[in-house]
Amino acid sequence: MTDNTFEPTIIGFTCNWCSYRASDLAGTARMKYAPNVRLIRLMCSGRLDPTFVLRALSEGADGVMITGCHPGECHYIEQNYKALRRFLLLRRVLQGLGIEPERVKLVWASAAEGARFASETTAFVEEIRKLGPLCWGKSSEQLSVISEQPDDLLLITDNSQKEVPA
Amino acid sequence: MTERIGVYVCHCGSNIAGTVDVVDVANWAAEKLGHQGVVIARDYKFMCSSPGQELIEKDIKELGLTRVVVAACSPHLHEKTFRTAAKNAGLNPYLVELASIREQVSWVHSDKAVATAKSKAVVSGAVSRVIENAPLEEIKVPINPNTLVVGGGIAGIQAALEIANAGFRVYLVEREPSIGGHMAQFDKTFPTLDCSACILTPRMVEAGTHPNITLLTWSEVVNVAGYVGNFNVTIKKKARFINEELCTGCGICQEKCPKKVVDDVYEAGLGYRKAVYTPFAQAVPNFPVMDKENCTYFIKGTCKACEKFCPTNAIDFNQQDELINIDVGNIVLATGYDLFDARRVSNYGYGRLPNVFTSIEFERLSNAAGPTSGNIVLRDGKTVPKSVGIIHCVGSRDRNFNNYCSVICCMQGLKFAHLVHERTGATVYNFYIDMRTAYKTYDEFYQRVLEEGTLFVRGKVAEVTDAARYSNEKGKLIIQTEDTLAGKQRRIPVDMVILSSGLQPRHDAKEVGKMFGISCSTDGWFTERHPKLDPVATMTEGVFIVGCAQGPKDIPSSVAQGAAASARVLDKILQKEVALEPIKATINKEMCSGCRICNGLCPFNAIAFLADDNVSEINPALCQGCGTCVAACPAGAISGMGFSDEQIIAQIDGLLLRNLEPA
Amino acid sequence: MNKYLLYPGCSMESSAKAYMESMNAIVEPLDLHFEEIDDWNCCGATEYLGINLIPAYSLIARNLALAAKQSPPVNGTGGTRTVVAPCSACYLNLAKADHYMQERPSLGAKVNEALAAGNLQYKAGTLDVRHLIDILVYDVGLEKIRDAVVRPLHGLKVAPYMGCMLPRPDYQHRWSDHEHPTELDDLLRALGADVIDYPLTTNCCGGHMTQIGPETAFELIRRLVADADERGAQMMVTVCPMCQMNVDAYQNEMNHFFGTDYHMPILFFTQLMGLAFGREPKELGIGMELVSARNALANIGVEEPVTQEPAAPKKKDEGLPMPRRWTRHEGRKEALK
Amino acid sequence: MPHMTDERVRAGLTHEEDLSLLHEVSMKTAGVSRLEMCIQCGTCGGSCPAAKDMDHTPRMLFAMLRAGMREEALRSNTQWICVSCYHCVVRCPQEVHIADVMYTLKGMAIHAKLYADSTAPDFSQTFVDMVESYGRSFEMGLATRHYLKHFPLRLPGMLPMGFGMITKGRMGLRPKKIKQMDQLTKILDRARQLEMTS
Repeated sequence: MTDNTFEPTIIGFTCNWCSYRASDLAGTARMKYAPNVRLIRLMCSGRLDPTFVLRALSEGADGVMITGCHPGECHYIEQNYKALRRFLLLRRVLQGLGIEPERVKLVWASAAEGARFASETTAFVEEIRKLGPLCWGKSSEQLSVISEQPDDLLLITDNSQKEVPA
Repeated sequence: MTERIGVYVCHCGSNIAGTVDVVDVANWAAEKLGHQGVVIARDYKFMCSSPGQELIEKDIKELGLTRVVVAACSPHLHEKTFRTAAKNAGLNPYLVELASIREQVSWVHSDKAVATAKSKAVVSGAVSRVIENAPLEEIKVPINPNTLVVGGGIAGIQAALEIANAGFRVYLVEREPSIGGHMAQFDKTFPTLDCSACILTPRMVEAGTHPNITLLTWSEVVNVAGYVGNFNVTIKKKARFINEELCTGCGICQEKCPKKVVDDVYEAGLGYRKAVYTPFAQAVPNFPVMDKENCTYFIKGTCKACEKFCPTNAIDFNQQDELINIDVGNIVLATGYDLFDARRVSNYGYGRLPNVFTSIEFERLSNAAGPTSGNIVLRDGKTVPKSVGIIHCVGSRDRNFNNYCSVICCMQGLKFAHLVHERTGATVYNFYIDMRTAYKTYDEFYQRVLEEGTLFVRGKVAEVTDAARYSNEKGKLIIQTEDTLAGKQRRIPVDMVILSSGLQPRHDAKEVGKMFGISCSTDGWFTERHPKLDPVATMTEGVFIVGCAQGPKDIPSSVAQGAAASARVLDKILQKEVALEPIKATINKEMCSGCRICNGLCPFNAIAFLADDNVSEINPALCQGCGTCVAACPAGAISGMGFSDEQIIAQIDGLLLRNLEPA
Repeated sequence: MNKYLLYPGCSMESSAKAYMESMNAIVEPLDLHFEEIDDWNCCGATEYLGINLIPAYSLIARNLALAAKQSPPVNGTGGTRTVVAPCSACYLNLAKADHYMQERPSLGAKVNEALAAGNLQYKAGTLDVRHLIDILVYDVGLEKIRDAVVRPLHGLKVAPYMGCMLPRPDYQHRWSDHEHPTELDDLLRALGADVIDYPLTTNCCGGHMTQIGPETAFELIRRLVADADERGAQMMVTVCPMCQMNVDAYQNEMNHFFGTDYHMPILFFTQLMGLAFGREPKELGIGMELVSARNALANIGVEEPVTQEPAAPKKKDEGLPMPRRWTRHEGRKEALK
Repeated sequence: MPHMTDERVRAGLTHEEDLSLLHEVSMKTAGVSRLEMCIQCGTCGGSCPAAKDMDHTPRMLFAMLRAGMREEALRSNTQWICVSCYHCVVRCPQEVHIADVMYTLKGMAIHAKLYADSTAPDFSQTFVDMVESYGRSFEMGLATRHYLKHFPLRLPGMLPMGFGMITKGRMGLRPKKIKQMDQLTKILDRARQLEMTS
């Protein structure tokens, strides 16, 4: 697998009130974007426990996208600011762990911004693609095993993951 | 591994099946997720149809399913449908999970293999998550039968009257001294040319005298707390400096007041009022308001002419703003629109060239109760124009200003053309980009104006100038445009220009929306729950939007929305109670260390600290379920019902396929 | 002291010498310091862009690259990131290159590839490109200019002519308005001049059409001159060498073409500033104009200052009230007052 | 450009619609042209101070680009009459970069040698030649060369003006040259190569 064909896997955390609806809107409007992001719906970006992000990265995600309401537009008044604080702290922690902090991205998208959601998603996938696979907890040998796997089921049944239990 | 899970993959016709191999997804789930407890995986053409739902109900009963995953559309569309189906079959509705493979997969990706693979991951995530779901019970709360209507324009009046007529109390709050809104400023209404005041005044009077309507004019909502069925609203009743108990509305105070002020609101800056005034003769209520900024007594400390002449001693210079607190179950927002500020289009010269008028100025000019008694004249107050140019799309359909079409301006422009023609016999030009007359009898009105001889020029006007180039242009306003149908630039000299200005969201719409917990679209209008099927409800239960607050619209549509919202409110009131989602946070007192980190995080003050027990406690009635405290608790003592750590971590693992049966 | 890098442009050394001389005369009283970009080249005017895209932008970008190299770091003392262009066409070209190199990164990359052939590079967005009048109104401020006036221009009726390439397309949103900007009006009023309402203030002088389609250009010049004359202006005041050249040098030919007899002098705003600051006409390049401004300047008797009060405004007829004036930068202007 | 079929030529059709034209013009324009967003409202044609001298208003030209009328569009004098006053640009409700599209059309017309009158392209070329020789514009040289070729009859009438400009010191008789002309030449040579390959 060369860098060109590397398909990153990304977990996206979305707010029920804004960004999840933005992704719904992107769907209704049939806007195409990169398929590498799998979404988890939270009631609010403030619900995001930083350990969720670490869990995702350690279980095979190459990047994590956190999305919430624009500052000042939080459905719960101001909880997105708390998400912002945690996000900034989390990036420092990741740096300390030797992980590129750019692997975690925070995006504000209101319920009306389907187009923004789509374009930000695609842009993030490209950023992660440039960074390459996250080799957390995998030795370089195992990585070469991964790279030799035929991508029969594309990004899904990455057999190497089964061989390396968490 | 005791759960028995059913997975149902929806084709949604070809909406999903066109891009996702749904059969493969179902087979894969049965095979690869069997060890997780998937005992049956099916695909079906329309899961949301009755047979589709019956399929699930039957499996629950016959196969003893304990969990259900439906891979279909967004949970915002059909979560309720499938939860109800589960409930009908005797399964707790919160043991159903939706995996969105339409909005998040089939509609946004085109490669079938990729989309199928992603769908599998999404289903896997939902299966892992549903195992961790706990049965929850809806919380039932009683509905307060009172309703708050904010905004006393025609849409708000309509909503208030319908609810009041059904026998329930309505608080109608209006920022201005009188209800009536923009419609009270208009002269005629298109396309029937009914006199606006003639059809509006009876409604205003009815609202003003209705026993079930509490009218609060010159008032603004300053705070909203609570939730559907149980809102607590604080309203600021601004000081009128008039004792409403004593005032008879005789008008002597206005007559005697020596201070003349340009009336920026009702007369759109084209006429004058006094410092103490009722905005217009038919105002409801008929009590005047004292304008503190301009009143001589408030500025200099002397005058009090109004007090001297008032026959009932109703003038009260010591009156203070008053805060009123009310409880209501539902809220209807009818806050209307602001007119686009035409001064921003500087090439049209409004504000610089005296004889360029805005649409609302023209309404006042042609109104018999307006500053010129209905004579259409130039700004000198006497000259009747011989030629008039009406410019459409001012500030609308223009990325420099507002992107959207303001809907009413074409018809408004046609109405002006008719009125000018009828009252002055002047030559009338209408400049348009596209003529939009799409509604019952609207196009017929266009035909009528064509017949009357109005000259139509297709082209967005480039500029209005007083710089004469040729002798025939001296002393005129010159409208320069491309006649796009003739393919030539034209310069048309006229005496008067009317700008058919667009509508835009209220300048404070964003703050108002925030106060009521609803959002605005990118253009700034309040966002409805569903653009087609739920146009008056919002994402916040119990808050409805009507009229131009939701987007530009004409009078019939505003009235229809007012009535529609009242039906929704009455539906809620008559149900007497409302079920709330049980998505709340709870604290496990055994585990709470009493650190109080969570206390300051809650914006709804739902977390209290019990000093005696040295633990914190959450009030479920106040908790809104955002989950911020759950994420923050260092002891892991707070759990979020419906969005627990276990559920989310299981979903992460599932999405990353760490849950598959080992090979 | 305010420090800036100066991109004079070709005209300032030839047809607009008067602009250069008068600009140098006002620099000192306003405590400005201009440092010329070393070895700058022509910006290509409006001609280069129509031939080839990348050479045109590379030509412009060479100046930006030189300027960026020459400018000391801002956080040190005495540094600047601002390039001042007194010519509107130069200002627009420099600003446009900076803007488009950002808007379309592929263009920026190619331009930098070309610059590399000359051992140069420019990162778009590093410099601020501004016009001289922008600096005077928004950095120096009208207050300071008013304070420097020793010979108010009371009684001189001027038509403020901003031209087109200064307020438009306005990539950086610097101007109060695209159609009727007030910067020049305000500045001239600060000098005490009687500024007329000139609706054609941002209309075109004809640009290069005087060279390639004279009939088109003559009509544009006629409109400008005729309207200024109609409104009683004694002279036009400009901020652009091209506008000055077209209205001044081609006025005679235009009169021949239309059989008219206009005599509308046009001076640079810096020349009027110099006069108001007490400098002598010959120090300011006055007299270099082909349509002589001597009669117009007699109104203020430049030899001995006149301090008569302006005539009281005519009482307005009682009619319907007018809406208040509005500009995009209302807030910013308030702050300046 | 696509070829005409015989039957269509016999039927009297004079051109084949070239639907790639709009995209081509858009891509060759600096910045993001937004040309495809035009709603044919006529703001540009209405704003243009020189519209009366144009074959087609800018709006019509854009419609022609959309219709793939390559030859007619490039042969139009519209792009050459444009005075770059940017009135249309700031007023355009769709924010089309009209003035820059005009520059693109000039370049395309020169490359395709499709222009009815050579005055304007020649002037541009003469100007560019001057700049490429000296690094600065040289008004005297430019004016003399240009007027001798295109407006010899205008010269007598202009003599007083030229004389005035020279005596008042507003027109140099000798060109100014920048110091590092070789550097500029290298940059422009490389830029021209890049233009060819893009």
